[in-house]
Amino acid sequence: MSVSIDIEEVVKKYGNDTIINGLSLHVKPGEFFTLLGPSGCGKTTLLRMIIGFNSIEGGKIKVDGRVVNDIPTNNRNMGMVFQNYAIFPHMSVKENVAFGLRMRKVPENDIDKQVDEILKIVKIDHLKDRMPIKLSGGQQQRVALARAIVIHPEVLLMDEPLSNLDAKLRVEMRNAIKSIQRQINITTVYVTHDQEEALAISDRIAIMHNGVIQQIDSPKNIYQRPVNTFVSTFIGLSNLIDAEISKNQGCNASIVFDHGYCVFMENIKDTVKNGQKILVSVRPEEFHIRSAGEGLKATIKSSVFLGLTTHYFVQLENGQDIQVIQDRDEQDIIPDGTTIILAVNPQKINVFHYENKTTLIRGGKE
Amino acid sequence: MSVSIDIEEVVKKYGNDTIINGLSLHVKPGEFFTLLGPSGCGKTTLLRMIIGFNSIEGGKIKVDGRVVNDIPTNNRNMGMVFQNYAIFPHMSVKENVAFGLRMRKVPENDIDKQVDEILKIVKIDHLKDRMPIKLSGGQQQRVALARAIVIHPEVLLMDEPLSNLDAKLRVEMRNAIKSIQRQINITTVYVTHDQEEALAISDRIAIMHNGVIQQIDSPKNIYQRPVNTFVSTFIGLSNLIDAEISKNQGCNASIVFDHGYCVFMENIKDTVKNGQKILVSVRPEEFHIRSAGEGLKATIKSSVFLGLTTHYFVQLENGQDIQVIQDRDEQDIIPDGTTIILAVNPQKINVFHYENKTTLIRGGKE
Amino acid sequence: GCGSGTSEKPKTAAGQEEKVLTVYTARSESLNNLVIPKFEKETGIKVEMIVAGTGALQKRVASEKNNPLGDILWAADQTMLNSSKELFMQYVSPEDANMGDAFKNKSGYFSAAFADPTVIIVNTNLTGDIKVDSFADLINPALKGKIAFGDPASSSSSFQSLMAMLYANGKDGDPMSDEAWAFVDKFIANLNGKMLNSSGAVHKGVADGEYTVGLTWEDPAANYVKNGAPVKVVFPSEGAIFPGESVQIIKGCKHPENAKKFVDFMLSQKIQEQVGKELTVRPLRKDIKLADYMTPTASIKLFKNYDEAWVSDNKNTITAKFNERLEKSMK
Amino acid sequence: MNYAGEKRFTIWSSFSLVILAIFALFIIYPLILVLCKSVIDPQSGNFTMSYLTKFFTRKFYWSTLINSLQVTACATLLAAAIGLPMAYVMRSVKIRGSGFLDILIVISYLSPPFIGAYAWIQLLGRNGVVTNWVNTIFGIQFDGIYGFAGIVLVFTLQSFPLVYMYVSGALKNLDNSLNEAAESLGCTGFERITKIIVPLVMPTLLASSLLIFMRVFADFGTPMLIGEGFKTIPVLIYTQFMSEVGGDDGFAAALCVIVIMMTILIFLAQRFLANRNTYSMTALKPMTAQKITGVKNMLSHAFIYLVVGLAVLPQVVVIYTSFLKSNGGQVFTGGFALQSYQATLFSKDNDVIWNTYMLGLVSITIIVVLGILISYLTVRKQSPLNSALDMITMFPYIIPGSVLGISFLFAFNNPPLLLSGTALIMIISFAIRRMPYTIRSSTAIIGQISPSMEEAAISLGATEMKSYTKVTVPMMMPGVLAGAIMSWVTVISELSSSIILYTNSTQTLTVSIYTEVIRGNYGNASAYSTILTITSIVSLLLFFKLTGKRDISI
Ligand SMILES: Nc1ncnc2c1ncn2[C@@H]1O[C@H](COP(=O)(O)OP(=O)(O)OP(=O)(O)O)[C@@H](O)[C@H]1O
Ligand SMILES: Nc1ncnc2c1ncn2[C@@H]1O[C@H](COP(=O)(O)OP(=O)(O)OP(=O)(O)O)[C@@H](O)[C@H]1O
Ligand SMILES: [Fe+3]
Ligand SMILES: [Mg+2]
Ligand SMILES: [Mg+2]
Repeated sequence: MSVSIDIEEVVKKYGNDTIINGLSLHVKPGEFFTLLGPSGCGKTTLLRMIIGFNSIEGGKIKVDGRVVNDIPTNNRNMGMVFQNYAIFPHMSVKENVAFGLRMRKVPENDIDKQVDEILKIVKIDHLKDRMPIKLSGGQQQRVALARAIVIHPEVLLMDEPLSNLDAKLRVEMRNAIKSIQRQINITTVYVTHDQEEALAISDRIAIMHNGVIQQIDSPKNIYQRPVNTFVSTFIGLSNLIDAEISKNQGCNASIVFDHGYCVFMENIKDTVKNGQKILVSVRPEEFHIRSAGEGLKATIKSSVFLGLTTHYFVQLENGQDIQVIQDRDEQDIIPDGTTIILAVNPQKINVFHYENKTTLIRGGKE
Repeated sequence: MSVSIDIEEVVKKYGNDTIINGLSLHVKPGEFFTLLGPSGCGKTTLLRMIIGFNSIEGGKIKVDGRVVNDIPTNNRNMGMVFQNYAIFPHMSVKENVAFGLRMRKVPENDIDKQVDEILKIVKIDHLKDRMPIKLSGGQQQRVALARAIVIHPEVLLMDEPLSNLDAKLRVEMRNAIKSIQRQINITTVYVTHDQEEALAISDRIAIMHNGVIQQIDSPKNIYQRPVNTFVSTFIGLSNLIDAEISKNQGCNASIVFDHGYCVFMENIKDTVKNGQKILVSVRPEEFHIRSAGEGLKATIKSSVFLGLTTHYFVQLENGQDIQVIQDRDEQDIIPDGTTIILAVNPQKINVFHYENKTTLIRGGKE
Repeated sequence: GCGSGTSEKPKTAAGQEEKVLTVYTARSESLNNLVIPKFEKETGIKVEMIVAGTGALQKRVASEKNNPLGDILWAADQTMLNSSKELFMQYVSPEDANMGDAFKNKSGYFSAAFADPTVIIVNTNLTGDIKVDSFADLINPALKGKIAFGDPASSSSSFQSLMAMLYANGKDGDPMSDEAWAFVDKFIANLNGKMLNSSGAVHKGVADGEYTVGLTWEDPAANYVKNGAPVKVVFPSEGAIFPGESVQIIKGCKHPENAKKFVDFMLSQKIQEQVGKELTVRPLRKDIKLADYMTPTASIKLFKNYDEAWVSDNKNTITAKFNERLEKSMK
Repeated sequence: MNYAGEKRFTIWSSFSLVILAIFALFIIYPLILVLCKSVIDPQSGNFTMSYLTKFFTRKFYWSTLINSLQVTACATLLAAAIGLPMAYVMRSVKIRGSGFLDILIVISYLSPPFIGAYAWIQLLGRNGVVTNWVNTIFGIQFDGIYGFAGIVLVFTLQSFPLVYMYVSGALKNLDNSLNEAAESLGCTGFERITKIIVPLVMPTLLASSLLIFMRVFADFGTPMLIGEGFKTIPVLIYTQFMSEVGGDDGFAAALCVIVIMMTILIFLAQRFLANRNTYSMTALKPMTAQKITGVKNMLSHAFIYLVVGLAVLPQVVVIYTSFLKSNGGQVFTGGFALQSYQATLFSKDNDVIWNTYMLGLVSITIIVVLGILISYLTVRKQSPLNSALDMITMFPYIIPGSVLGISFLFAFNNPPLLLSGTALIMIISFAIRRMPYTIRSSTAIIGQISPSMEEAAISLGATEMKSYTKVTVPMMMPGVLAGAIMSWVTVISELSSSIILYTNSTQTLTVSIYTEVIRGNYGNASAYSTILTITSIVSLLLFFKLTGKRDISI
């Protein structure tokens, strides 16, 4: 019963600005699909095109194989949570949530039941009869969420639906969303700026940049095997360090950092050449801090305690500033000014072409 | 030149609902003070009382020792970033940001310079002449931020100013905010729902719940030594596990979990009695997963990959569900169903009174 | 204190009045256009005309009585104004002697200059073979709902028509007799609930073919005839009322001397003659010739026992009685 | 909104007091003079209830009140039922020539006194062009638009532009994402109007309905011309006050009291409802007109063009009439000629045009400045003083213009307030009579604006005054302009009080139209009316040019 969404070469222009230029993607039936990308990259615009609020200047959007470009929104059976909530100011919380059900002519009894249920899930059942103006920001956002979910649409579009909730509630809500989504198998397109959320909740993630999809992949692959430096630096923190390929014919390649630290790589593409300049991406938490041995020599400039972990701002010998994250398990906070040795794990690092910034790791898509 | 803020026994009522009932706190000059609390706990309300948009039903607010209850907002020299942005829709980005400077009669040249500068900091200088209607959610939020910061007020109040930005930008912005705040030494009250942000940016944090301050402390103390179970479970994840005190007269106490796992504690208050029921709070990342030895026996139910770490949903022998977080360093993901042993580090755990939920750790404030 | 008592009398240094005169006029445009420019030219006095309905002008004069802004009220007649004499200045023009006997300024306030008898206006396209010669014809069921009649409680012309009707049907010409009012009842029934609220709508309505007949006064009706509209003027065979439309000086006005000149001018031979020759109002000076499209005054039957003073004194009683009849006709 | 410093005496309190003083002088004082008459016996000078008793015991009189209420209720409902969808369609659908249509709609509100209703008689009277045409084609005996139905028709077509303008302004402030949210929840176009749009623009709808209600309730021109036996209370008042036969001032004053009481009741009801239904929004994304296709597009166009066509019909007829050849301006002899223009434009002195616009401009300036202030005070600075202000400013709208004119003459004809005969008295009467348009629409719009905008400005260091002028006022502009345009259009077509107050040097175009009409010279009247229409179109175009607005209800 769940539907697929195909976006084929769509174009969106605002006046003369082309925001999206020939974007394509496929969302599988029942999939939880997340759009991730920097502010202003076109996420909201794309969602609005799917539901039909934005005109489409080119290309097609298909739902279950049927082109919907010309179907009016109210016939598309899609639900949407708006970035600015868009709660009806003239209706109480309950009426807001019941609105979609009323439109669907659900019997009054059932409406009450379903509204009560969803309000409990989003934890605002005690505010049932409040008017929106008397709600806090997070409460409003939850009304918007409940309103979109309660109608069990075929397609659910959510634009940063949890951005104004506290961490704990956000985790609860995202679990609730995920379980409802699974239960009734709604094809869902989700926009968030919270990477942890994206990684935790999504079946697949699309990373967008300037209206262009950079990578579509499972959360794990996106995180571990970014296809280019944009994805690598956008998802989680990544330090990009200059290095060179060292390759004797026939055998696998190594990477050599400035000052000679050399790491043997098993998964580098065969196309690389000896001496080729590359960018090595190392996540801050992938560094092992040592006091001596093989590795990049560095000095600790400052540190920030972040509860679970500690962030170090570190300077390499070549002058590059990088960040290193150390778990709470390891020693107490290392004082500023200490010289350390940073080692990397060849399985966990990524290597990119110096010029076009795409991955040089085998199996990584380009 | 920076000012302190004293809030003394303030009361806020909406009609018959008392939202805040006699809240007091002190913000030091130049301090970066963060309010953290669940959605609807009264954070926005408190900010609005400080700046003077909400009436005060009781108590006093002092700035630099002077009661400001009756001073009109525009004479308070406070800046505010609103949760709903409150951008002037009829002014371009530039005009929005310049507004406060104009009001201060800054010469036109300087205005241009300062606006350009701040727009660069918040990375929307290319959108200078856009009207707000043509901005994405995150871009709007950055306008609001720039507008409040550019006037360099004595007190800066920010209500979730970064909630609609992507993770990377959020880190950049919070660093920018922090460095501006330091540079000109603005006393800042900040509301966020992002704990990491709160921990990273704040000098001190106040945890609010239902209009009541639970704890005011440095980020580290808040995280490591929560005064009660609310704070402990609100900030970061905490598993609360039942246990008992075992204490032979004179010497220090141990805690004994169900099934006999016993941990010797050095920092428990002397007032505890042998056999007293307690709650032990253990953060998911504080568990050591072992395959054998001393510890709590548990079974892995499921796991989620979260990039930096892996979350395990685990069931203890006594049936309680708890969460455990393992670093990427440790082994590959442990399969569901595996039986494990969980050990705790006595230095890192917290112990609370079973009934009134307050801390039993020495030095922890109550 | 009223304005006239203060020192700022608009007199020039020589003790002469400013050469201006403010005239409140409800008279027809043709009359204004003929008379006013002539007056200005002859006397060098600039006339400022305030043109409005009779009622509005009367009200204006009354409201301004502490500080009159107008000099001349050129509207209404003695019947209507007698009850508010105190608003006007007494003045009998030297020309008064030359006026017809019935139209001499006996009160001292109101100088009747022209007359506008009550008439029936008939649309010749619509009457077909319905005979309309008299008031009696107006209760013909064939005319039911086709009669244009104004509200006698507010329109002076309709009031005069009502008076004519009452005199025509009263027992022995007694307008307050039951017979008179019985006729009014029938007339009201034949109006079929239609009563116009503006006297202008009566003749305009008939001329436009909205109504077949209307009760109005001669000037506009004759003017339509003159301009070629499909209407004719009928003097009801029972008789007509012949009110002397007067001109009066407002008490305490700023330019009494100019105003007097204006009154004199109205009654002068030259003007009376010219109006008689060119327009559709009847001059009241003795021995003035009328234009040939006008019904000769001699052939108009008047009510012998018409008593202007009585009508003037009793107009409120009459309108109240009419309203009562009207109310009774409503279910 | 609650400011900490609210309780103290601020600049706003002094504004309130000054404005209140102005209104007390120019409304309360003259009114009291008039209203005293309603309960004082002119002979004995004693208190009497006889006038009121007379009204309520005689069906002849009280039936006019019933008539008025019926006509008013019908016309108000119909006007709202037409104006609202018009505004919605024009805002949401791209209509060809919408800018032009907007002007036509405004112009149709500028119904020249008397002549507008007369144009309907020419079309739909017993001998009307359309009547004859319909009667011959269908062989029926349609008896013209006289009476109840006709009055309702004319009032409706005359009034819907007000709803249209106001609602259009309010829609501009409505956040489109609410619309979209409804649509995503499965709400169809029509339901969206009833469930979302109407409730959200309710304050504006109520405000405009109130104005229509009061305007229709107090209008005597139309029922006077086409009412025939159907008498409404304003006609009764007018005829009592303006009677040529000796009306009864006391009774007329009592009638005024009744009308004023009625309208105060309506006003209070409206305020009660509007206050309960005000929702602030901030339209970062207002509705934009979309191109649509197919049947919907055709229906939208058909609806708009039909209504606008009907509404401007009287104007067209009047313009047409102005070019007809006639005898003495009364009897049209067939054929066309410019004689009416010769008789008006070229032969008489044309100060009337200048007067109309000069007086109008001064008045509209006063109206806009005070209107914006008053609406702000009454919405954002709620206090008993400002509530009183809100109510009092509606009085001049309620009171029949002629009554107001007379009361002005009465009150300001003595030193030290010797104003009668001056241009000032005309301006004051224009300004206070037509201000409610601007006040109502501004008040409605201000309720929609989220207070957080002002708060933001204040937090940036703006004084309340600055935040008001720099932020609130610009954001109010759609509503203010909607009202100001209506004020403007009605100022330059004001008649009923100017007819009492004008002098030769302050005669306006409408007075000229009126004076021509009352002596039956419809040719000249039409010519004047055409001049009024055309010059006001020009004034509107000029206004948009100067303010850089492209569509009229911005
Ligand atoms: N005008 C009002 N009338 C009545 N209750 C209100 C009003 N405004 C807010 N509240 C209630 O007061 C409480 C505190 O609101 P506030 O906006 O301060 O919360 P908050 O801590 O900022 O929450 P969030 O993180 O969701 O923005 C909420 O429960 C809210 O429902
Ligand atoms: N009506 C418009 N006219 C012109 N440009 C627009 C309009 N609406 C949005 N844009 C621009 O299009 C781009 C994409 O906007 P969109 O709202 O889709 O961003 P987004 O990815 O949702 O960002 P955010 O995370 O900040 O909400 C932005 O650069 C924005 O400035
Ligand atoms: Fe967030
Ligand atoms: Mg967005
Ligand atoms: Mg909040």
